[in-house]
Amino acid sequence: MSEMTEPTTEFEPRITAFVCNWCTYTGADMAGTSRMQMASNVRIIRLPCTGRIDALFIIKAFERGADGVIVSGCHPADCHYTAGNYHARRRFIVFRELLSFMGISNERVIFSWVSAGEGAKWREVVNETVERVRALGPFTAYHELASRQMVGGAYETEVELPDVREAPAEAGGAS
Amino acid sequence: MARIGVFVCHCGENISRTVDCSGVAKALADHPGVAVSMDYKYMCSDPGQNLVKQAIEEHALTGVVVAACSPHMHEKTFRRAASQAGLNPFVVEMANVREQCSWVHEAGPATDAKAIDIVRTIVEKVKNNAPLETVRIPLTKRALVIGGGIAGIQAALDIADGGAEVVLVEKEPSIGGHMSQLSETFPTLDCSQCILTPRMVEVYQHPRITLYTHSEIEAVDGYIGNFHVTVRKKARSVDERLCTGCGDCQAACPNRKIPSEFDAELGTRPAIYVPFPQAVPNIPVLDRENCTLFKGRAKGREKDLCGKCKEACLRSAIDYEQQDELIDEKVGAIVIATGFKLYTIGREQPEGLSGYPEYNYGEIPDVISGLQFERLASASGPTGGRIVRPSDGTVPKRVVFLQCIGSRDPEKGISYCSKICCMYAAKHTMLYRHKVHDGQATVFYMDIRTAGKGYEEFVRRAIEEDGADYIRGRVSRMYRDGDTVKVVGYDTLAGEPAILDADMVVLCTAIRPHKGNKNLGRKLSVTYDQYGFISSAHPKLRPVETTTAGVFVAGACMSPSDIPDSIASASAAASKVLGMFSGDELEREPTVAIVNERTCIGCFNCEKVCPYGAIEHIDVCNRDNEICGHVARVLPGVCQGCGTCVATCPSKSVELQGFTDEQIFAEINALLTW
Amino acid sequence: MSLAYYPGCSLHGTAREFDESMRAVADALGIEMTEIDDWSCCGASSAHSSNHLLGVALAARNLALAEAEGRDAVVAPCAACFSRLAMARQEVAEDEELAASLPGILERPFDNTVDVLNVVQLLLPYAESIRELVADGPGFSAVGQMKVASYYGCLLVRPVGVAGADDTEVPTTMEQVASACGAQPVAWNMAVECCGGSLSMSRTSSVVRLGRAIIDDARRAGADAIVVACPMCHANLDFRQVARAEDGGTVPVIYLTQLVGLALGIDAEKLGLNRHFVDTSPLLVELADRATSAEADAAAKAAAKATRAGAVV
Amino acid sequence: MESSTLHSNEDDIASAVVRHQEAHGAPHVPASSVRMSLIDEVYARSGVNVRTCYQCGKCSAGCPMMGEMAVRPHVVMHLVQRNQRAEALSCDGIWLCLSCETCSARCPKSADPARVIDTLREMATETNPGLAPRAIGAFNKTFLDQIRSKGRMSEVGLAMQFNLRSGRLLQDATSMPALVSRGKLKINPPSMRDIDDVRRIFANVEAATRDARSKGGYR
Repeated sequence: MSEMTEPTTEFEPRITAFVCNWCTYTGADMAGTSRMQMASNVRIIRLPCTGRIDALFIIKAFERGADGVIVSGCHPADCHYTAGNYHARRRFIVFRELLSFMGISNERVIFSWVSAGEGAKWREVVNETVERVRALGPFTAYHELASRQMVGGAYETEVELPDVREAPAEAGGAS
Repeated sequence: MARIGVFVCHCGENISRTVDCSGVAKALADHPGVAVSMDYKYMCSDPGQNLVKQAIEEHALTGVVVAACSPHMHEKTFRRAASQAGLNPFVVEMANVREQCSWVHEAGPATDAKAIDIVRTIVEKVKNNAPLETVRIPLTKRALVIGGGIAGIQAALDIADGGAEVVLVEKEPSIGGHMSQLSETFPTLDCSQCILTPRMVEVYQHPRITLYTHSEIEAVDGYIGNFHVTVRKKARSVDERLCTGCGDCQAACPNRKIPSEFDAELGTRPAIYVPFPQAVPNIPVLDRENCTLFKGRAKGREKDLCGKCKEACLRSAIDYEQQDELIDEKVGAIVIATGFKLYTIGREQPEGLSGYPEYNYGEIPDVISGLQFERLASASGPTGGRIVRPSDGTVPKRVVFLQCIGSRDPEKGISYCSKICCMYAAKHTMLYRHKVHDGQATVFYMDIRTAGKGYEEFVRRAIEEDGADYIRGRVSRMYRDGDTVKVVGYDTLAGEPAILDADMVVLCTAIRPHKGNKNLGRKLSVTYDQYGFISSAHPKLRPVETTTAGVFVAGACMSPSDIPDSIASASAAASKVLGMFSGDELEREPTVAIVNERTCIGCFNCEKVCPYGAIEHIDVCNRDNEICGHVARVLPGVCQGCGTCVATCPSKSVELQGFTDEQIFAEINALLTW
Repeated sequence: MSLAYYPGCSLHGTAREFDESMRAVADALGIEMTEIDDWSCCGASSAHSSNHLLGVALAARNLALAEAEGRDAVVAPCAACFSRLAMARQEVAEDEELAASLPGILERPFDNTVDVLNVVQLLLPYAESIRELVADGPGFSAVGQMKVASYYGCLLVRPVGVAGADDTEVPTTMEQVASACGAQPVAWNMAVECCGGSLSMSRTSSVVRLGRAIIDDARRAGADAIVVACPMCHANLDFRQVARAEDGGTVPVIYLTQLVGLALGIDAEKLGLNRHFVDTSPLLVELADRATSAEADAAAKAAAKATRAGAVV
Repeated sequence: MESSTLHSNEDDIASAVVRHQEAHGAPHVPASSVRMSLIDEVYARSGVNVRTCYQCGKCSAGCPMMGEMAVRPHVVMHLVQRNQRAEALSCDGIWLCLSCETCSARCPKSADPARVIDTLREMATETNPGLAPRAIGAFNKTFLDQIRSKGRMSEVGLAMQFNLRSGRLLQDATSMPALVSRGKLKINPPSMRDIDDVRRIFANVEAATRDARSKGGYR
């Protein structure tokens, strides 16, 4: 059976995916209706359009412990809002340089186009990203920052933050 | 404190087969802010929805999260149920644990953990959801129809019959469009004038239709429900209120040799003219370019050289001083129905197209276009319906028709098929046979396309009963040979050359959109394709809507269409307009952007990225009421909620309701708290 | 504009008169052209039919030679040579791989900077000066009476984008030069129909059939002569027609350069007009008569007008 | 990933053709070990995508030699589309073609029949020079031999050799005197000096063609 059910001694990366509602989210749904099995490391956050994705979301994801981020939306010219994906593309070309400056390697952020009909392609993006980030290992650069941030941080959330995760040996995941 | 209800669905066993639904419900029960958390076999069933309603009342819930299928499936269902229980629908969200979790993973701790994460994310988001009211924008229940061909006429009549007012603007002196130039129409061969003229009169007499002919659209701004249109009513030099259409002025006009546009340059008309007998309105127009008096004035002569029409008019309706008039109209919806024009094979072509040098660029007198043949065959035509050769007026005994002239010819710049030529060519062979019994019609074709109702039978009748001779192959060259035309073609089925001497050749030239579509598209921010046809919002599912809300499209300005297509798309556009006008106000999803006008610095980056032009400039006044700056404001009616402006705003002054930064950060934080 | 001259193989043999009249007209109009030193055959249709690259290479060698001599353009009177040189030039311009490999094949540098002109393209800019020179000449010249059918054939107007003609089906450049000479172009239908070109030897029957259709149409259009600008067209319309004279009348076929030469007053002998198979001398005599009678009519009419004006006063 | 060298060149070539075609918008060609289809070989050699031809017959209608051809230009195009290699390379249509470009000038689909026929002639000469009708084959061979031997073509030499090779010993002999009297028969026209330069071009072209054929995958 797939490697997911092996004993989780291996590092299980945590991936956040920012996807557009009209194309990639619907593509992910289509992968569901076709019962396409894929890695379960990815958590999807739905936005109306990739144009809506602020670069801060990606950095916040890494700050809060993500090991990899996927950004995926409509193919050029398919955007439901005609031009949202073009603005996103332009914005993220510039953002990539900023990433390395902020200590996040470009390998950890994956940009892709997945249309509403490309369920198979979404599975590929998920599985490939999980394998690629697994090879890169956990992203620990921001962990201390994250814990300090929570205590006096701007974004107070009512959730009590359990202790910060140890090194990769103790795999996260279980609730 | 938030009081959120979490409802985990089994979906029969679609979810519960790989996700421990009760475990997820239990896990969420003690999540801060969750007032009640339960699971049930079929949440979307009536009992399931009643569970939600009871929980809302019992626990005075401030938010609901249904962990089940994709929001695209049942978000509307649960939002409607919640609003029936008195809860604002926009604090209800779906957590997608079926398509994006149970269906794509095997049972196991990782899958359960993912399900819990998904639900927790949406719970955190809902905590930050604000109750929203649907956006209501005022609506002017008047529609503007641009173009008075059969599509424009049909749309105007349908909308007006539906109770709304219509402003119909037509560039030519009379409505009727190309259909009024036709003799008979396929596949029924009923006379075009007989089925069109009543509709034209109906438009003229309709109490709710305001008709502007000899007029064009000067400018359009505003947005759905609130368009502000400026119509340029070009000077007719005739006072419409006084003129009775008696025709004395036309009879008196000495300058009668002007080629008639209506007769496709086959006939002539006087300087002051009504294009055709059944014109609506039956009020002449003075063609100032060709009128001797105006040409004299243009050259600066003080004494007018003519004035015969004015003298002949007993009601002194002729007014040489009449100027163009700019009229403002407020409308709620616009239907573009600007129709088509025909490709000509001549030397001068708009860029990207080329003519037919191999057919001598159409400089052979007896080589005419399909529309010119229609005029010859039409009773109101220049020859009174007699099919004769334009060169010497004799009756042609051998007429050759050439299909696909321009169409399906990428080398000439047009690769599409114009759809109507196969049918009207067959019709022409019939009309010709009915009028010239011993005449022989030959048609050079590649593939005959007759997909409409009764179309195939119609063409077969032309071949089998009326004896049209169909040759499969294209013509390589045509040249004048004495007073006949040598047609050098080939018969690919017989494998033999087909070189004919024709008395007259009719070219079935391609349908082209009007040049005006381009700047009309710019005025209405409507897109058009590489040929200039107006693009619809979705070619299959939203054919008569455009990407601009409130602007619809009908007839041949979208793509080559025959009369049934034009009527169908016109009525479809009309039904869309009437649907829009059904309420007193326009209701729109509230997921629109809102500008915080206190922090907005007026850089208008948002305006640059907004694909819909939904940003408005608002004056900001200081204490002594002088304008000291501008800030942005989002027009709720036009904004479609894409959120690009939110991510672009340098001062974070714009928020997209339903997807605010608060909500997104809450989701991120919920996902990655340990 | 420094011009190279590429005569091609036929201008030393069967098309001598084209070469002679070309040089005479060039001198008269002050056009300097220098023959490319050690030029070679362009390969015509046999080369590109058997190997496309060979066709390009043989033609390109001559372009490379002209380039080495620092020429701006090369004039190729023979339409076939013109077409091969122009085709080579265009293919090299559009295909980088070919442009990179060709110098190796030619074993000489080649940057494809030389332009290619046919006779019509050469003479067109001089049409005004020809018109002025003709105006100084005798008022009613023989050429002024000549009705000419301009025959382009195929390679002066096609392939599209290579031949650089003003129109592929309804060209007017030769008519412009002819009317500058005072001749009267006639409207006819076979201006761009092919004369049979390369099959002249291997399938003469076809060439005669094609030539016959062209000659008949010229006669139907009332042309006194057909003007050509290609030795193959000339051979197929002049030499091949006479060989089968019995099946219909013939029409004198002259080169455009000979027409311009006549208009400029250069004597027929020097232009090689006596080398044609269809004898041109009877035509020249008849045109001279027409000119004199036209002159006489004009004089008579002028006199009559003067008397009528005299009578009125 | 560096592609393994054991790769047969079929796949490289086919993918090269595919990349080339996709760049030019032509349909995708499945890589297969079967010999390259005629339509793909014509594409690889000339860049013309014969699939665009929709058999409208306009080329045959305007072809000056159509009346004398058994297989006319649009049928030649169809043979290429139907992968009828033997028929296409042995038909008379490709040899009676005058290369007058009328067909390609008027073709509505830029299927360039003239270039396709020229390519088929080249392929026919490569597979078997005997395929050409005797007189036309003789003319072309004599013409090229003249250039190879003298750098320039002398009409007298061409006529004599052609007559010998084509077996029409006395063709145009009767007009010999008329040609001489008009000074049109130059027995020895000015000859070229560096004839080897031309011969080397012939050799280099042959070499370049061989390696193009192997690289392009059409044998």
